[in-house]
Amino acid sequence: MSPLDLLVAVPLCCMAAALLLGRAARGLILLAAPLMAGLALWLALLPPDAAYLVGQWELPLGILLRADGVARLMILATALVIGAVGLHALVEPPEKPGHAAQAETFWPLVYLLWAGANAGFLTTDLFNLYVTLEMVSLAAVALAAMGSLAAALRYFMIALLGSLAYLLGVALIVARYDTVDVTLLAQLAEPDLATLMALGLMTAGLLIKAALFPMHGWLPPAHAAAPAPASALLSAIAVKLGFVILVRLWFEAFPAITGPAALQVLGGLGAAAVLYGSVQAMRQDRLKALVAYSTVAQVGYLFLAFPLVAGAIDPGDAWAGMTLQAVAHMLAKAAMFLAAGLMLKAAAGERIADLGGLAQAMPLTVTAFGLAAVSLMGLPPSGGFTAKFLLLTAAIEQGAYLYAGVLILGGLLAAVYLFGALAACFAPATTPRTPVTGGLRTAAPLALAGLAIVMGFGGTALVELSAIAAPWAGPALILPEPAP
Amino acid sequence: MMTFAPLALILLPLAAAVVSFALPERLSAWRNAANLGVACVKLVVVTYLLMQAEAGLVFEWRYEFLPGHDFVLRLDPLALLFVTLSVFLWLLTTIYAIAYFDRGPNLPRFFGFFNLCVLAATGVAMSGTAITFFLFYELLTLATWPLVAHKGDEKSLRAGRIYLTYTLAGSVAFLAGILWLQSLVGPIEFATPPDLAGVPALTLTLIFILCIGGLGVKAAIFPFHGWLPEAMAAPAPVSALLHAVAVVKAGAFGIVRMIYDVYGIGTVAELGLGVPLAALASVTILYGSVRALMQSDLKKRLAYSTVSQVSYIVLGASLIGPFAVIGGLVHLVHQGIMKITLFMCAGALANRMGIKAIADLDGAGRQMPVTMAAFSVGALGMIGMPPVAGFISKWYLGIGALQSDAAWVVAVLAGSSLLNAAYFLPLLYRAWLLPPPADRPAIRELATTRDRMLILPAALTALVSLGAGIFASLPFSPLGWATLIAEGGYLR
Amino acid sequence: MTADLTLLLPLAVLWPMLLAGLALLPGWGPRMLMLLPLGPLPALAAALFAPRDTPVALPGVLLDGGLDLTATGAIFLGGAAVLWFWAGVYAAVYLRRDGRPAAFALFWNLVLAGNLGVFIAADIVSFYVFFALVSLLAYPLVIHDRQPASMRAGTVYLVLAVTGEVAILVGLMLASFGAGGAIGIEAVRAGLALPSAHPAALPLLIVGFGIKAGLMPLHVWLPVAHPAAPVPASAVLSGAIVKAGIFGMVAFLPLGTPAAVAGNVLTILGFSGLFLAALLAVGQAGAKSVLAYSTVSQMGLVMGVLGVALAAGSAPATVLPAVALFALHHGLAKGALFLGVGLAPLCGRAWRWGLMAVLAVLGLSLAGMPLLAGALVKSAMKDPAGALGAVLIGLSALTTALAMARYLAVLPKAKPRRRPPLLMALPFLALAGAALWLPWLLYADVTGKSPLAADLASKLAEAWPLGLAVLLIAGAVAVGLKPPALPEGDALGPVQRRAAALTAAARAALRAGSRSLRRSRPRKQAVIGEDLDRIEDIFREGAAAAILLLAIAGAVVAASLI
Amino acid sequence: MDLPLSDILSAGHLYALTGAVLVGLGLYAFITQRHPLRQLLAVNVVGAGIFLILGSLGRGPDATDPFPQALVITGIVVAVALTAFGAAMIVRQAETRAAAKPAADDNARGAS
Repeated sequence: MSPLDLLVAVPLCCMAAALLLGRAARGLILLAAPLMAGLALWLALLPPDAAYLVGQWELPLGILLRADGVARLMILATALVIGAVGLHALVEPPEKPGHAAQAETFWPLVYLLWAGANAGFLTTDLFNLYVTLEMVSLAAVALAAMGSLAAALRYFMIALLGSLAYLLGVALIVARYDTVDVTLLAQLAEPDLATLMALGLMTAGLLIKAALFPMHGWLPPAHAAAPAPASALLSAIAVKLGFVILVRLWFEAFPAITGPAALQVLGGLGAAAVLYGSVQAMRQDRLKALVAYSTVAQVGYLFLAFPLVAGAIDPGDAWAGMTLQAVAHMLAKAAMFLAAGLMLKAAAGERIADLGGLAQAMPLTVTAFGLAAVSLMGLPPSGGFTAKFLLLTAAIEQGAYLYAGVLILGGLLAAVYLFGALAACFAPATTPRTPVTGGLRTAAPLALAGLAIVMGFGGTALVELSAIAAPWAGPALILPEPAP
Repeated sequence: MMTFAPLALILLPLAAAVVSFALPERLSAWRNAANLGVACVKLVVVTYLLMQAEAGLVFEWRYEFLPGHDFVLRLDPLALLFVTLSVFLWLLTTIYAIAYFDRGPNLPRFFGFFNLCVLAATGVAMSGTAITFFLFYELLTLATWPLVAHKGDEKSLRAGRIYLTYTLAGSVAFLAGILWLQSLVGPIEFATPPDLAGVPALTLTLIFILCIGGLGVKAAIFPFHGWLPEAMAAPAPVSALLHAVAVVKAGAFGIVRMIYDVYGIGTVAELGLGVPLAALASVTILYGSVRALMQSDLKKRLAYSTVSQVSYIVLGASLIGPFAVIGGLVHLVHQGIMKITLFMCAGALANRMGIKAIADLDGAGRQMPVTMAAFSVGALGMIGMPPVAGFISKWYLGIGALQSDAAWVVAVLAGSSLLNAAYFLPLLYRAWLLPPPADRPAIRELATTRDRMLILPAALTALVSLGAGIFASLPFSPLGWATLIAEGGYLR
Repeated sequence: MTADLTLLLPLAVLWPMLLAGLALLPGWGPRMLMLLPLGPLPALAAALFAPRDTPVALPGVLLDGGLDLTATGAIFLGGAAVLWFWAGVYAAVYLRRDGRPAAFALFWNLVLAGNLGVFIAADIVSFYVFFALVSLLAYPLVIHDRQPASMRAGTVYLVLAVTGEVAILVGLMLASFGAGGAIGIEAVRAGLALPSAHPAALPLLIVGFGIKAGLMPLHVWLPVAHPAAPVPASAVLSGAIVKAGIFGMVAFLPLGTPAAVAGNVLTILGFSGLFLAALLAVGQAGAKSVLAYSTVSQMGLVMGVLGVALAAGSAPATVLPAVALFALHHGLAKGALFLGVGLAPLCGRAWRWGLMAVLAVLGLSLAGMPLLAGALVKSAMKDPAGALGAVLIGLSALTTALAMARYLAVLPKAKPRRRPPLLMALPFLALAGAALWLPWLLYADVTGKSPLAADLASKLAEAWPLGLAVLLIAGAVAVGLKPPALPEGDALGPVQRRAAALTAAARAALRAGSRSLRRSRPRKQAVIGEDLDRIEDIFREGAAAAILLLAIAGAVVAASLI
Repeated sequence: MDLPLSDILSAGHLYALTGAVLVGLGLYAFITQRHPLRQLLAVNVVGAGIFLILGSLGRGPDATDPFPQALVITGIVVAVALTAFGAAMIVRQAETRAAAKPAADDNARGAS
């Protein structure tokens, strides 16, 4: 037994149990959340070279699970996010009025998402990654369908397209190298047309999953319409898997054949996403749509980091910045969606202008929203700041002033739209508000947002964690000493 | 234990903030007690530290928050100057705020953010590295925003928006500047200024412009001053705090750090950056005064006066001469004490008698003599009339300007004094010499405890600003301390 | 013993401040009004007994300030103390039914402290503090009765006082810097004499002190402000407070080193003030205005002499004693004359004649009637005034006499059967006596010459302008000639009107300018917004996703091939 | 590049080429068709093409490589599951539309 396989097995078991138990499955989260959090923590504290071979098959056929820094951080964050969201959903079931059955379908999907995400973070096998990608997509589409069927369907179609593009790429890789293991590919890869086409197809497909501009079209309707806990999971976790697989592809499998120009394509799209997402977010008058577009912008930072990581002499800082941006966004965005859900429940309507009086009626929830906003804007002290700080430092050191400018401008634009929403909470109420607060409801977003802030204080530890078994530090699985 | 002293100064207001947020409104007495208690404890700690610092001890606490980037809290004499000022004024503002709001809505929130502001201002003062400075500087922005928007009406929200727009833009410019510099010379510690020898002059100039531009937003340097008069929509204790201590001072303080502890006066002089900055500060001084003259709202007039006065600090710092830097530093304190007096008085007038416009001031002196007396002292100090403290600042700035071969600055000071007189003296004239309107009810100024809590802090700061002027050359006077700082660090 | 007596100096300024503080106590106003005469007593003691040229350091105060009593300063201090004392006695009676006793007592004592402090400050910062005190806080005294005319006068006073303050401040800064950062008055004055001194320092100081002392084109506030105040306040304003400006010049003009330009300008302005102001006095309708112009005239004389000495580089010792003596006489006499204005309505019948007689003697003394103290001090002034100056001083007897005659002519009419109260008459007589006696007493001490040195005949011969004046006055009375009616503050009215028009124009321009700036541009946001919506709709289509997918895959491949 | 057609076919390239054609056709249909059901079918055609390509890879000259085969089987399972899921959603959507005729939730901006 090892935490690596337990982290996948436990959620799968929970999913099965939830399917069987039906309505009674809600309580399961009380067990699963601490258990998974403990496992994730265990994983984080494992020695650097931890790996696990499922079913004792040798490498080309067996399933290797291994935990590098990125995986550890992402899994820990996933456990925290799903745990908190789950506890929140326990008292605030994600259902539309009159759709009581929805709450039943919610729980198995959560566990499916959890298992898929964890497996995806841990595995380095391109085909297994495809499977996990589909697990996550399936769960995500179903979660989105809890809000708007039409949006979910659109999401489904586009996501399916992405999956197939990825699969086609995998097929080409198999044809060319007869292996799908990332570590083996790193040694074999050659910059021929087949490999490049495979890389291009996989990248494009994954960008759909990661909702990078201009392939983000499915995200805002789906995320904005879903019930708050579902939105939180979608924005926090579902899009991150695509990102992590891209990291595996570009920095672990094919670092030798990805030229600077190709990296600039991703970086450029990332920069465009930051600006475009921010501008669109500024234009929204509904709170959840705003938060959803904020995700579009935040995803941009992740890809903006690609050329910075590749271009750095010592990529540790940029790498950590990229990873921490993903983690900080997970925590903050989940917190923000949960808080927004509570706020909209108390407000007169779903528009930002309807939020008046909430700062007075439910200060803690608004605080959670505000703290999450601080992290998303990249204001200190917060995980978002630490990440942006590292990226900005890298950008300036490399003379990448365009990216530096986008990083700065993106933060400002985020401030514009997020503070706009916050300010609306301070406006006087047009009608008396009945606050939706208390207990886990409010505690969950507050805890997540608090964690996003606390991340700002533990920068050194997080940077060291992110560097475990990082591809730039040496050959994979032959692991360096942790940084002093 | 003593290395934790700087940390304690950060944690104490944090504790007060948590208590303020957590306690419900019906326990407001406990909240008030906690706020006052923490403020008093801080005052004691700072007094103790002052005595230690006089003996030459420097306290430092550091923590590596990112690899290669230390979070450093360092209590050098310059930090102590600002810390002492903020701690002292905060105690008074807390008393004042408790009386001012009495039983208003949203007070847990107010006092919570209020304490976060203390935290941030103290942190700004104690920052030992550029990044630490930025952290607290940004925190200050965030913590003051809810205070500016506190009332929640359209005007306040607008003010909050404008405030954020300006200050966030400023802080990213500052961040870009310091990161750029760090990418060239490594982490910047104020205690050990970086070696800039290998950096091209043009780059240094650009970085300087970025940083000063960023800091200048908070210091309300023309043309970045637009947020400050708007922020007048905030309640009086906040205005007092924004204008006298926390925000504008943080900007000015940062500029002093930039010039003296990052670039060093040698480099600044070499690059020829001092004179343009001084010119900009001079423009601000005159522009702010002229605009103040055109205002008809009392707080707005005070706000433009702040725009003008804060630039004295920048002026002093940018002139790069022993007397000028003393003048700038001492004005940091003097302006704080005098301006907080003015704002607390303005708030008391509005609170007790509903006086907001200048035209309503008629006869206020007869009805609230103590308040108006304090106001008068503050106003005369702003004009630079001796023996109020403002005179000492102007004196040092003037001599400093002459030492730096910038006699034109003296003309600026003179013009500013005249303009100050032109916009303050009519206020005093109205308050003392014109009869109050017939329909204003008579009040007893110091009838209840609440009234006394509202008015006596201002009276005390007025006395302090008199004392700081009259006893300027005592060792622990602001001037004495500023001289100590200058001699210890900047006149080498 | 000496150590104790030096403490009289700080006491001289602290004591009135303490009294001022007591006036703030609720209900103590009338009481403190009664105690006004107590204020200057320590200063008087200091002037008499404190050791000369023994600085008292006040560590920690201001910029480590100090106090010092020079021989010249002692005369100024003593004269001011006497004047303030008797004016205080007078005020206690004159204002006993006043509505604002506390305010009067407060500012009276504060101005007193400032006025005395100016004479004993040892460093420029203390000096400036005291000067500002006396200068700015005299404003409440000017406007004490709150009449519209007083308020207008007060405004004019304040504007010029503040301007003067700023000029002095800048001048002192420049001077102190020129003296290597020294703040001692002696050192600063020495610094002003150096060739390296900033060229603007001396002119600024002259302008600043000149405003206070009524130097001719800057005198406009004086004839409006002095008459506006209550009688005792007018007396100290004209008698003592104006001397602060004179003392400023005494303290800071670098006598002993020729300064041609500044000296000549000061000479010209001073002497033209001497004559012009006296002639303007003749055209005044109010007794106090006449006296105020007379003050301008007399101070013009002092400044003219100082200017001559400055230009010539005369040693301070040859100039300052004479100036001090002149100031002493003028202060006391002018004080008595002002008090006389207040007494006049109260003196019926015989009292009237007595009053007129004393006033006439005082007037003649001011004009330089031989054997009177005024002639004595004028003769002392002729030495440093140079040849031309001496002639001008002699001629000034004519204009002064005319002004004094005018004063007597416009003195308020007495109400019948009124007797002046003792405590108002006594100060008047005491001041008159002191004015006529003290110069004689001090002449030898101060100038080192016997007051009776020159022979009587030559003095009488020099008095011909006075005789001419008498003839002119007699003639004018005989033919019923009336002087022209001139407004108080001569050039002030037109200047004020111009300034008001300019201000209004500037305001209008600014307002128009800001309005045009605020005019908003047409908003394009909505149009751009629609475009953004359309773009977003495209991205949401599956078809677009497919095409973009191919495009991005192609882009990655292409970019990798580069 | 003058490979005779037989060579291409014998090397198993026929399957791969057919797969490629299928992928192209599917993509074309996906882009041109708007109805979700048709899009779902189009995606399935693409999927079939990819599986054909993958399957053809296992065909060696003498032995069959099990690895691509394993991938194809897994892939087909996943594809079937997803297709079923998609079809279920389309049906559900049609039902909802039928139930609430005028409430067309598809044309609303943003979320629905």
